[in-house]
Amino acid sequence: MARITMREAISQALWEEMERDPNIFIMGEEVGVWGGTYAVTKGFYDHFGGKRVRDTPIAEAAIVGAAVGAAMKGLKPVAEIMTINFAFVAFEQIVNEMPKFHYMFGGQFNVPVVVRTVSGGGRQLGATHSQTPDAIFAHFPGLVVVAPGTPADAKGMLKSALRTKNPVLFIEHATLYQTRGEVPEGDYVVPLGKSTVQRPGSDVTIVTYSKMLEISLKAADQLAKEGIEAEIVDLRSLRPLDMGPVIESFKKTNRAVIVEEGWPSYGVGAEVSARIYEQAFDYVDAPIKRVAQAEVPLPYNRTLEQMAIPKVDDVIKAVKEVL
Amino acid sequence: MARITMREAISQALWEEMERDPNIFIMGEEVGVWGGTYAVTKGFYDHFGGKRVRDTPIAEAAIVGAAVGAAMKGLKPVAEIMTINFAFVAFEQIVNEMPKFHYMFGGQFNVPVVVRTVSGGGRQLGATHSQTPDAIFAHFPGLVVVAPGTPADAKGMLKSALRTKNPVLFIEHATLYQTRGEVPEGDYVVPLGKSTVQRPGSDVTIVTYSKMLEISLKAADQLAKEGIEAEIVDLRSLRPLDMGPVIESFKKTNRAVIVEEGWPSYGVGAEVSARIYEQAFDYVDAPIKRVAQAEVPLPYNRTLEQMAIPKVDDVIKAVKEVL
Amino acid sequence: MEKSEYLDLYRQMVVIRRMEERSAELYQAGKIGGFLHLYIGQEAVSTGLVSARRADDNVITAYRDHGVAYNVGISAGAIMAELLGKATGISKGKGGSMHLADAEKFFWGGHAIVGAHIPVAAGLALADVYMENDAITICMMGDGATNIGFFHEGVNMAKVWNLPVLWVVENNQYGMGTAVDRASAVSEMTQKAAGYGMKAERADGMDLFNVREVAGRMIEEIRGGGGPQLLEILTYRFRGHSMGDPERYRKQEEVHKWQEEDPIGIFRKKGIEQGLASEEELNEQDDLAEKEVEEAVHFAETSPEPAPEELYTEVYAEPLE
Amino acid sequence: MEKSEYLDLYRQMVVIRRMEERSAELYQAGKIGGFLHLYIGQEAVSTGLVSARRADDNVITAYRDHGVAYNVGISAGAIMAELLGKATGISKGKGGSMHLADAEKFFWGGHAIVGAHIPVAAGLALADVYMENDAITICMMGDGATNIGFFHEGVNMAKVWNLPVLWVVENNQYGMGTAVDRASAVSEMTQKAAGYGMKAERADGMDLFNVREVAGRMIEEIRGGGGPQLLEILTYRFRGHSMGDPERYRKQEEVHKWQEEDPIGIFRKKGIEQGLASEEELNEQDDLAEKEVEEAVHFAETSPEPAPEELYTEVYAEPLE
Ligand SMILES: Cc1ncc(C[n+]2csc(CCOP(=O)(O)OP(=O)(O)O)c2C)c(N)n1
Ligand SMILES: Cc1ncc(C[n+]2csc(CCOP(=O)(O)OP(=O)(O)O)c2C)c(N)n1
Ligand SMILES: [Mg+2]
Ligand SMILES: [Mg+2]
Repeated sequence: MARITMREAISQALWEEMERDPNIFIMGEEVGVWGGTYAVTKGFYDHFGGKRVRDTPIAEAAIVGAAVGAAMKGLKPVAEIMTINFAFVAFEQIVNEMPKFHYMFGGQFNVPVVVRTVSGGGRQLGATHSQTPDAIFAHFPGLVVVAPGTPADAKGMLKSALRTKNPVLFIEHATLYQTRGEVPEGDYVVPLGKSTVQRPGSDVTIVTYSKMLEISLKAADQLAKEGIEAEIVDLRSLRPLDMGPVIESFKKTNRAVIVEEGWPSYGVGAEVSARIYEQAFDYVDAPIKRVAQAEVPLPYNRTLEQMAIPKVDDVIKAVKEVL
Repeated sequence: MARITMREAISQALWEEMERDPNIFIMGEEVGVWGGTYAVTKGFYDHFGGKRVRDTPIAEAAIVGAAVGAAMKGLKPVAEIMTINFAFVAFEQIVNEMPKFHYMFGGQFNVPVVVRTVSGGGRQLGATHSQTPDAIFAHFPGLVVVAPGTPADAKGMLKSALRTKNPVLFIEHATLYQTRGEVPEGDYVVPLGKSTVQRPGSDVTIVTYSKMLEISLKAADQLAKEGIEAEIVDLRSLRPLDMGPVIESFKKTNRAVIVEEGWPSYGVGAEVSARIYEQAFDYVDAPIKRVAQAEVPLPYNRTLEQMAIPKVDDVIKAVKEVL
Repeated sequence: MEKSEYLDLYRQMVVIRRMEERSAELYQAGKIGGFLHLYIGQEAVSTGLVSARRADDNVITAYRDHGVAYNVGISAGAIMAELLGKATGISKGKGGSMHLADAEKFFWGGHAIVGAHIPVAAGLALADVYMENDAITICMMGDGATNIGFFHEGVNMAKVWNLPVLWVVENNQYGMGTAVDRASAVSEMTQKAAGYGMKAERADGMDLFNVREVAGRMIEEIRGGGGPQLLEILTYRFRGHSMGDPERYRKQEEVHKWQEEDPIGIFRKKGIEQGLASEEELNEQDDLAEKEVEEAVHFAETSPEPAPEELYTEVYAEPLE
Repeated sequence: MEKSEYLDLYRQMVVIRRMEERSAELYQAGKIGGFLHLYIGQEAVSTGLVSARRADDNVITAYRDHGVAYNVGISAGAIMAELLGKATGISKGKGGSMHLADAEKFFWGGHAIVGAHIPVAAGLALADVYMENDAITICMMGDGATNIGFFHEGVNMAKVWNLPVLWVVENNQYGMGTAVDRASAVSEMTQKAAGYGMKAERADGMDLFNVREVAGRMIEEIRGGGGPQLLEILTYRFRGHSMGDPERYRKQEEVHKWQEEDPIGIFRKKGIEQGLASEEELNEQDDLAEKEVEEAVHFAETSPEPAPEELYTEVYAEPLE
């Protein structure tokens, strides 16, 4: 198994699947000649050509809309939306077309579009460019919303996304591309809609996903030094939301902290918290805590921005409060 | 006090405020000559003229975007978005402009736009036209999101919205326009961001808002016949979310059911549930229940659609389960 | 035009007219719910247009879709059943009036969000190019839809990629209650094409012959690789935007003036003049159409409601693990 | 042009150039974060344009906003401080490079979502009409921005309502790495105006005199009630799209060719030719500019960081009860 970056893992999954399935093509801003603004599709244009790697106008609604149309006719388009903030510009297409058409037309056709996009703050891009609004997309039935936190999951889940008939919003994280991890070579597939335990532990359950997995793992390491063993459940998918491993862990630890990067109100933590209480009420020993972003638009200034985003210490503090 | 419909109450608030403040103007599709697709602005065009009641092209992004620009220069635009489903087309403007500009430009100017829109299903309009996605808008700090459930609140809160410097998403409900209630005449103002008890009770707390207030009140009436007294807290605002009356009620009843029309996942019930546990953990006697829409795109067929939307019986059943 | 085709197209228009009239009644009777957008007055547009396509050319349109749905070959029964929300409806009763589609007939809907189907149409065309089919895509839209950003993005993309799309603007003079020049910077839809360096033409939507001829010519050019073109079809809806339109925005005289230009009457008259059919033959088609619609209504009314489980099926195209 | 104004405009361009060069250094040194979009090569565009406005004419632009921010009258210090995220920045350190604005100077930003400020500009103009001011609105955008739906909606609305807007497309040949004709159906931005029945002109963005003259004329016509117009300004960015652009999409020769058309050099040369200033006088302006920028950098570097509480202020414009 090679130790590669998240960028390489995503790139590899895309490349291998494009080699396998001639119906897969990529469209988006700067995916071709530029090689992708996060360099994920570097080399793709030269290898696969302009037919399968299509630079588009700056027109997010058309990028996703056209992908929907192509998918209806049987192709497998990967629509790249440079960041999730620009997904707002294609919101109609993502939440009102991708997840609706199969149902609304009585199952006559599928819309197997994969929208790849990039979430997360912390790069001093200001209020409009720094959001982690993953939860709002997961509000819509019919859509599959995933956000892997490790290179292996990124590869395996992107492969699944590229093979399913369902529409998928595949959320990467802007500051995880350099993160390294062991990634199985070749045909490695991770199912969509399955949470998993990323670190075993017995004292408290930390539920998290994407970038905050990294933060939570660091927090768990520090906590371990104080003898506190946190079990970390990585949601990986926000819809469908697989509570299985969460509940199983919680029934063991009886305490939970939910860590997400986005705003708490109407966010991921709220849903997970509500479900834990619904599904494991009798196992609750302490109020569940949520760790999330300050409820402000993210500022440009580095210090202020960092204050707003959950950090290792915030997780440690929350864990100690539930113990 | 007159007994008038929700439609009349909203219309009255708009009319009175437009008479008071010459900087208020309305723009939107069919607000003028047609008189508003829900007849809320009937007669406005003739009275206030085309300068203050502006029919627009079908261009939701421009409707809200232009309202933002006009607001930055000191006007008070009311941008009407025919239904909340079309607010997706102006999503960038509503969540990335209205709530961000004041903060992002260091407080240099305000964006006191009121976006009036119409939420809710149950009218056989199919998957793209029947949504109640109120919660996703409330995810964004900087925005005020309100959804009154009675004619009096609609009037009083719209007046507040028309007087605040903050941007407001004012959500009406498609099937409440004919609902009647006592509405104070003249200068009646209800603050934004304040929940309220709409029905006193001691056995269980029902937390709800908008159309589901009507359903919950009916459920409470039936429950009362069986000797169960439900206290109903109407959130009225989703952001800021005022938990005061909810917690106060819950500390008395120790049991809660949250009723919303939209999908449960990442919805209003999740947030309210999480907060009750956070703020009143020691008072919980039974798992809190959520009543919400089936997790499917809404179908056209009347019977199927009605199955999907919460009904009086669903509320009654949930209440009995928490007792 | 061959006689048989003439008669067929005539009958199609009459079927649409009767279907719409019956739908209005069924709506009033509470048997159809939601919004109902009638096509009365515009029959020659979709009938002429679709008659010019090859069977595998894609068609996609907005919510005013009953006519075109019939023209592409969906049976009147499957349409009426959908309007009544029945299991036998073309979208199984889940879509309703605004969401008719038939993938087998290359008809991709029926779309209720104004203009949102325009980029989708670009995608349909892209797929054909990708798969090296020489099918083209016909995307119909209203005049009002040309003002939304989706129009701009879809049309621009199609031109940049030289996609085989015939953009058809059904200019019926109003988007709901808003007259074209109150919402659009230019009142001639053809002028919009100039901003995309795209060829454009105009046809008389009250004259099926004209629609068919112009569309046919454009489709051939597009199929030949000439890139997208825009066709503006002048027409008029004789009824309100949807049921319950107070129609404060136009005068009854205007409506009457247009009603005199009835597309069915014009087609009938021209056909007789050109010796394509006799009065009797056309009356016979009227009867056939009448019968077809009555059977469709009967089929729809006697069809079963969808099973309750249908609420939960087809949310996803394949099971989530 | 008066000599004093000539010298002032010259100095403005040099200040912008130096500011951008210093910003690039500060970015490399890690003192500026986020994205940094330099205006080097395009200085004559905003300098000429803004010199043609009345002080209360609105200006709004995209994220490539340092130049225009300086032209409208924001001090180099307040700009540099914003780039460094300081409390003394024009947006208090909360906005950063892409979000400069100064409401007092009728400069409304600095907007980072491509094209989203275009409808906002229509709203600014609408407000002036509403309040019966005869100010106009100058809305600058990149060539790439003309392909997004917001452009279409904003420009169409402004034309329908006859709003006083000068739409300015800074055609610097690329939107990030995408050449104009790979993204736009038409390669001349002026042609887009045809789709809105709008007057359009072109100016040479390397020649401040030309920009100023054409813009000045258009602004007068617009202020006179003639409705919106579109001005395409041909220009070129000498640096990458933002810091860290691999620039795989263009050849170095192309860049060099354009660099020979340096807008500052051209303005300098023409000024001397026309006897507006001597070499020495211009060198003096160079020194003044240099000094101004160095002071600005010093001011920015020695300015305080925002107080931590600032994270939570200005989320709402007035307290929520
Ligand atoms: C994005 C969006 N905005 C608004 C509406 C409401 N609406 C439905 S039809 C319509 C008018 C469309 O006019 P036009 O495109 O001319 O088509 P016509 O009805 O005349 O066939 C409007 C505004 C919608 N469905 N979608
Ligand atoms: C809606 C949206 N999509 C994508 C981006 C990413 N992006 C930033 S600048 C840019 C290119 C814009 O090109 P152009 O309008 O020509 O302006 P220029 O950079 O050349 O000044 C892109 C694609 C964005 N900021 N907003
Ligand atoms: Mg129309
Ligand atoms: Mg450019």
